[in-house]
Amino acid sequence: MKALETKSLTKHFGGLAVLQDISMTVEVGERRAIIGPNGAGKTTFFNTISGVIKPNAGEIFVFGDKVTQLPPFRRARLGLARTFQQNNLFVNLSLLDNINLAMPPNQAKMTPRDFLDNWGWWDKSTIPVKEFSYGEQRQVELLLALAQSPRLLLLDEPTAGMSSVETNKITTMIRNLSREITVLIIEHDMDVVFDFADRITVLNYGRVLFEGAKDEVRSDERVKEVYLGSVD
Amino acid sequence: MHRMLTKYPIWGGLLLLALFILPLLLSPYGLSLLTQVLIFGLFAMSLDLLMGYTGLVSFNHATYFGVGAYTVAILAGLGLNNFWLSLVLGISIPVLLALLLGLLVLRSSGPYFLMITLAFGQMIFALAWRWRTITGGDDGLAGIPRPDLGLPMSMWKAQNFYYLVLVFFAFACLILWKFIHSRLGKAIVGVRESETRMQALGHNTWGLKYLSYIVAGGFAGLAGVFYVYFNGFISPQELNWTMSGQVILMVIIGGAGTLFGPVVGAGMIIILQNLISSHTERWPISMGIIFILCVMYLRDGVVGSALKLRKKGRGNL
Amino acid sequence: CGTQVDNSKDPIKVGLLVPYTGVFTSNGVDITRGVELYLNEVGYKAGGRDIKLIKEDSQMDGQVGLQKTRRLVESEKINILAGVVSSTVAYAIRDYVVANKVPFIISNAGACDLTREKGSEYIFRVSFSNGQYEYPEGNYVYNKLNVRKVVVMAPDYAAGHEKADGFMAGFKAQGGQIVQEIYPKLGTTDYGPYLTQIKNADAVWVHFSAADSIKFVKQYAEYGLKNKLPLLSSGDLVDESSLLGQGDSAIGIISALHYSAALTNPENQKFVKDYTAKYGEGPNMFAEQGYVTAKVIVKGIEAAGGKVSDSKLLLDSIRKVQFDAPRGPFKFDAKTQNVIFNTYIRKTEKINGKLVNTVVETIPNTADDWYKGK
Amino acid sequence: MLRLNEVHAHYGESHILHGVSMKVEKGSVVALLGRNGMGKTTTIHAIIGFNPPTKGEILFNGTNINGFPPNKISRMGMALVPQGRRIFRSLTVKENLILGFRNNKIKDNHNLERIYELFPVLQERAKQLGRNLSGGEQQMLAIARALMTEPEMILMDEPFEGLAPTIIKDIGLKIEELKNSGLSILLVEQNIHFAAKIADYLYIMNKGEIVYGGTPEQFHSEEDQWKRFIEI
Amino acid sequence: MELSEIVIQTLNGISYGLLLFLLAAGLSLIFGLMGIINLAHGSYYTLGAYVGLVIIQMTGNFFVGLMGAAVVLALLGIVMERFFFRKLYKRELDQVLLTFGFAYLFMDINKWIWGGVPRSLPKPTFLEGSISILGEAFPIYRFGIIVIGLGIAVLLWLFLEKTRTGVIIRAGVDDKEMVSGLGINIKLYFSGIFALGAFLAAIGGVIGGPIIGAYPGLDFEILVLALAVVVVGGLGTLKGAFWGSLLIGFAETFGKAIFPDFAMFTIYVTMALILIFKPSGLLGKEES
Ligand SMILES: Nc1ncnc2c1ncn2[C@@H]1O[C@H](COP(=O)(O)OP(=O)(O)OP(=O)(O)O)[C@@H](O)[C@H]1O
Ligand SMILES: Nc1ncnc2c1ncn2[C@@H]1O[C@H](COP(=O)(O)OP(=O)(O)OP(=O)(O)O)[C@@H](O)[C@H]1O
Ligand SMILES: [Mg+2]
Ligand SMILES: [Mg+2]
Repeated sequence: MKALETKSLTKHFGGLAVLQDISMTVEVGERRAIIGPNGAGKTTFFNTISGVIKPNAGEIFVFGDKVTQLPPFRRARLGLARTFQQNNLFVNLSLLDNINLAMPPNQAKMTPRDFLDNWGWWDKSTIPVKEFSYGEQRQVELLLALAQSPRLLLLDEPTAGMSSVETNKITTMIRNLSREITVLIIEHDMDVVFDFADRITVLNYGRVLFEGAKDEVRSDERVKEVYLGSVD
Repeated sequence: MHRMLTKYPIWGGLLLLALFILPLLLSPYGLSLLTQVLIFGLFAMSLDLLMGYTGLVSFNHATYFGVGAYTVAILAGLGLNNFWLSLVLGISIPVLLALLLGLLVLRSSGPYFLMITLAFGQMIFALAWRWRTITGGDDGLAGIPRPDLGLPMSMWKAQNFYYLVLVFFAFACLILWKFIHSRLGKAIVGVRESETRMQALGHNTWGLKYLSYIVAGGFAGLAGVFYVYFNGFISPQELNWTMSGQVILMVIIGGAGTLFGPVVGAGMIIILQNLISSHTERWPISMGIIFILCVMYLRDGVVGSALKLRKKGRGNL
Repeated sequence: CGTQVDNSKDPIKVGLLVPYTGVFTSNGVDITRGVELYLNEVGYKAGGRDIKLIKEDSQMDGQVGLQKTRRLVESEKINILAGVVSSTVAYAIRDYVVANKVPFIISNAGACDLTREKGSEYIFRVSFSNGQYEYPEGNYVYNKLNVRKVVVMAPDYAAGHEKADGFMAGFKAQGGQIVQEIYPKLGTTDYGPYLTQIKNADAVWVHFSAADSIKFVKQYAEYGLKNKLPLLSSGDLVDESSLLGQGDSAIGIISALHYSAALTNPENQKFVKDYTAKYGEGPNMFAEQGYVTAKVIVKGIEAAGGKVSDSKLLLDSIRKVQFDAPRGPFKFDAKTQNVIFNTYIRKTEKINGKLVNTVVETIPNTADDWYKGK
Repeated sequence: MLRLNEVHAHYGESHILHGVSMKVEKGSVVALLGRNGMGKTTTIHAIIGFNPPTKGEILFNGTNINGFPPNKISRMGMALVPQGRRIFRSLTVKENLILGFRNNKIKDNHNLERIYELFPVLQERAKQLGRNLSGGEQQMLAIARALMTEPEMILMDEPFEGLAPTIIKDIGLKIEELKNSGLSILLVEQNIHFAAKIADYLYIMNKGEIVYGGTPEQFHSEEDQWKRFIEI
Repeated sequence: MELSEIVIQTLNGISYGLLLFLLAAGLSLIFGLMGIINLAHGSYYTLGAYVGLVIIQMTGNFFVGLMGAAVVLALLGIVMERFFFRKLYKRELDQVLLTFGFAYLFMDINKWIWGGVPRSLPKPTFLEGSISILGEAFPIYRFGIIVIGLGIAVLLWLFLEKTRTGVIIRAGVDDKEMVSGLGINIKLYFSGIFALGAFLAAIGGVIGGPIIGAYPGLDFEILVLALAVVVVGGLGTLKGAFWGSLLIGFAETFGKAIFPDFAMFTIYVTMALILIFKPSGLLGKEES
């Protein structure tokens, strides 16, 4: 089955075409990276999938269900979780309360405490999130999505702002997530991308410039030109 | 919301006990003030659910209070004095109204929400003012008898009525407390903090706001029921924005988002205003200065600040 | 309260409930001044006992008024309650006052029912019942001013409607015709859109008071109606305190009231002189009503020999009070306990650079009975 | 140019910086490294005056600026690229830029032109609201806004977060160019290798203290000394 | 309606709308632009009217009174910003309580000094009387209001759009600290705009004085009107306040003319309709 499928997804902001006719399929269990220059439409793509914005045209399927017209919370209930590129946390609440809000009431596989313990955050669980440093907040951003026990996870630059230790830790943990979970990741850190992804989609000016396995991407001239720069 | 509030019920219990004993010590006038404090405390608590927890400052909360009161008054005018009937209708008609208005006002937020609720509140105020045959117009409706519960004690006796109010007050406190600490209540706080994130986490945020709006309306209606029984009288003034403004002040002074804080706020405003205005014609100056001092020295309202102090005193986070 | 033992050394407590905040602040202040002026005259004594006046701000709000009344009755243990400007407040406290058997002297609130269906032996009114002086005015303008068609305007609240009803009843009873009734909301800032509509009438009759009266009279002149259609009104429109703000726009207005500061009877001359000496400005109807309120209370207590705890005696004594007031002869209608007064038709004129309401006609012995003919 | 002597800083009651001393020479790039939550941003905020030190000296061109309001410090020639971008969300791109411009006339486009040359996308988006920019575009705007003030020194708190590799390369070149024209830079960066490449001197911070300082050469040879603070 | 009446009612609508703009312009700066909920705005207006009246009575000159009142209120605005509001940015509930406290305070002070009797301000003599349009009278002073209202709208617009000030203030509302990090003394700007808001409130009070007057309770009446105009127009845009004023002015005027029985409802029905269909006001930007 396909975890995610989009058909001719199109989005304009005024005169600006941000997504143009994007058709993409992601298999269950796949690790997919989406890269592309700044302003290529990556975040917008996530926003349309998660329902934050409505596309002008095209269709979206999550695990076979058509979700194009569903409000965001319904999509979340289908198992879709996402992080935001700009932290979107309950900053006045404690870390534990943040996690409580993210864990689905009954189907949660573990308690919030176990979850935080697991990720090494239990000792900070009572501190209001606004008192965390920026990088720490970025990590909470990710924790929230993970706490949802998702089946389809959309990560928008999860390692941005994290120190190299945390970056390594995070990539390892995401890589080790059960293969039942499908992960889409937007990243500008090529080490992370090549370390983690099975397949890579490159967006440019709202279009799919390239899609393929990671080695093919590295050698693609167009991708080098618009995004990677000459490799040195 | 914070862990430190878990000790809160103990304090709440002590307070209730004090409220139970107080009437035995108070003068009749003192008792009537205390009865009012309970009624307005309930009213303010219901608003705190919206203001403090949901993050919606509503400028027509008096609508639900007043509609609850008018319901009882109109029933009494029709000769229907059954307490339970009045109680049920006095709560459910405000709830129905909130169901309807909620659909219209919850599209806005922040100051826009403030103003659209003001607009609807004033329309209903105007309606009560103009619809003389039903509402008595600006003269209001008078002569509403105290409820008859079929008990051997008369509610005309101030103490008995006080205890009746106290029972419902305590009951409402309990329900609101439970509600706020339920999953739903916590989710409502989440909506206040970040609506988009809550949606991404699978919560129906509109539904949560709607629910909160309706529950708040229902409890305001309950307060209105006792208000009209207490005063025996209701006029459109109680639907006016000035009334909504008053409860907003009660909530802020007591501390928004502390649930019982607004009761303290209600107590402060009612008692101070009565004390001061009996001693000087210049009571607005005194009240004004008290408000200003509160803002400058009590950041989080009376109760909010007290909780902060306690937290500081214990020296942990 | 009636059960108290009369200790004649204790002062008699009189509660005065009037607004000291809000739009009708000045009415509250004027009534208080009138009350205090008279109490000063008698040295705060009546029937051999001291009188203590306890003032409370009703804030023009029924709920607040009721709360204050509770305090006065339960905490201060007053013997007599006086004041109340707004009918809403009067209605709000009416049941409580009657249930607690407190004699209540209304100094202004005009709602008709207070001395009709909702009347009580505890309730007296020294001011007026809405329509009481407007009804004879209706007769007058038809018969003496030959007005046949009138546009009626009054603020959209109970008193506005009752007063307009009084006038219209009096006017129509003589054969007059009402071409249009307009009820703007209380506290309207802009009357322009209404004034632009007024047509096909011989005159305009209005009731507006306080700030509204100034706004209305000035705008009436601005829109060029002052020289086209005579303006008739209930006396509140050209209250002495409003005239200053209205300026020359008020000249020529015909109004009806139970009082005018320009009355020339000796009681009024003394009243105006004393009042002006004490407060630095002349009195108006509210000041006079306050003065009369105090005088009724003092005379009543005296007639009861200071025994205020004997409520039957006190009520009887008050009911029978009669004297010459600044407004002319004062007495209660024994049945309703509402006042009977002379209605004065006045015309606003500028005399020696000062605007006054000159009395042009006196209609004696007006009781609140016009509605019975309906 | 800039020297910190025994700087202590607090957030409310919590003591964050414990006597930080460091210096930045004129025309040099100094990198500040450290794991998340170690006090890098707090140091930056102490310097610019957002969170004035409770103790210690900050000498900027010889003046102790501890306690000066931020606007005064900025006028002395200091600019900030804050962590998390902090662009003005309800202002257009152009309005964001002209805020940094010192000469109060809007008409003078001289600086704007130079900025647009460096970041052409900002010119394309000139009329767009800040809140609608993509993450990378916001980051470019934050850098551009700081440059608009024509500073002598820039504090950059993770300025490359969310930028595509090509852009990072371009900005790296620009930094080199600015440095050569006499600009001094204090750079907070997570990517150690990248930092070592462009910096003249590196500091490592741990729990509110500077635990290591050295030139890139020393840095490479003394890995055993600092590694545990960054990579455990 | 006859043509002449339509013309006059239109003029009524425009003049009333611009009167509303005058009394809301200050609030559109303090609340709309700076985001401070100032419930004492009506008090500034009323105080302005009283101070203006005193100065006019002393000097006999309307315009001296106008400027005098405006300057006095601007000073008051500076003091209030400096000692109170500066600590309360972004703390909306505290602002509500504080400004409500001040509204009470000013209400009582006004009563103390000027008593409870309604006052009226004189007009400048050259604006007295009325002129005839298609046989109907229309007050000259209302033309004056139209001219002054438009004048102030244009001046404010130029000030906010053609100088950096508007941009700085909006940026300051987004992130005050960051603005100061760009070398701008944002405190000074905020004080300045606050003072200008109070200044404009006083202008409104004096210009509106000959029509509305000054009396106890006016403060809250004006407050509600001004809030309505500013919010319905859309926060943060002067244009919004301008069109909001005109729209409400027209709705009120034609409401009175066509449905005189529903005068109590018109303004609120208008507000509700606008906010139902445009939840962020006429020209307000929707938060994404
Ligand atoms: N609401 C909006 N109105 C107008 N333009 C918008 C809006 N939202 C996004 N854009 C524009 O659409 C383009 C795509 O934005 P998007 O955030 O999807 O980029 P991205 O690929 O995530 O970039 P980055 O890597 O920088 O985060 C950008 O150029 C942005 O300026
Ligand atoms: N507003 C605040 N209130 C209280 N504590 C804070 C606050 N901001 C930061 N802290 C604490 O101060 C410490 C240092 O934070 P700082 O932001 O300086 O870290 P940093 O080194 O910049 O980290 P990062 O790499 O995550 O940006 C952290 O432990 C953090 O929890
Ligand atoms: Mg993005
Ligand atoms: Mg940092």
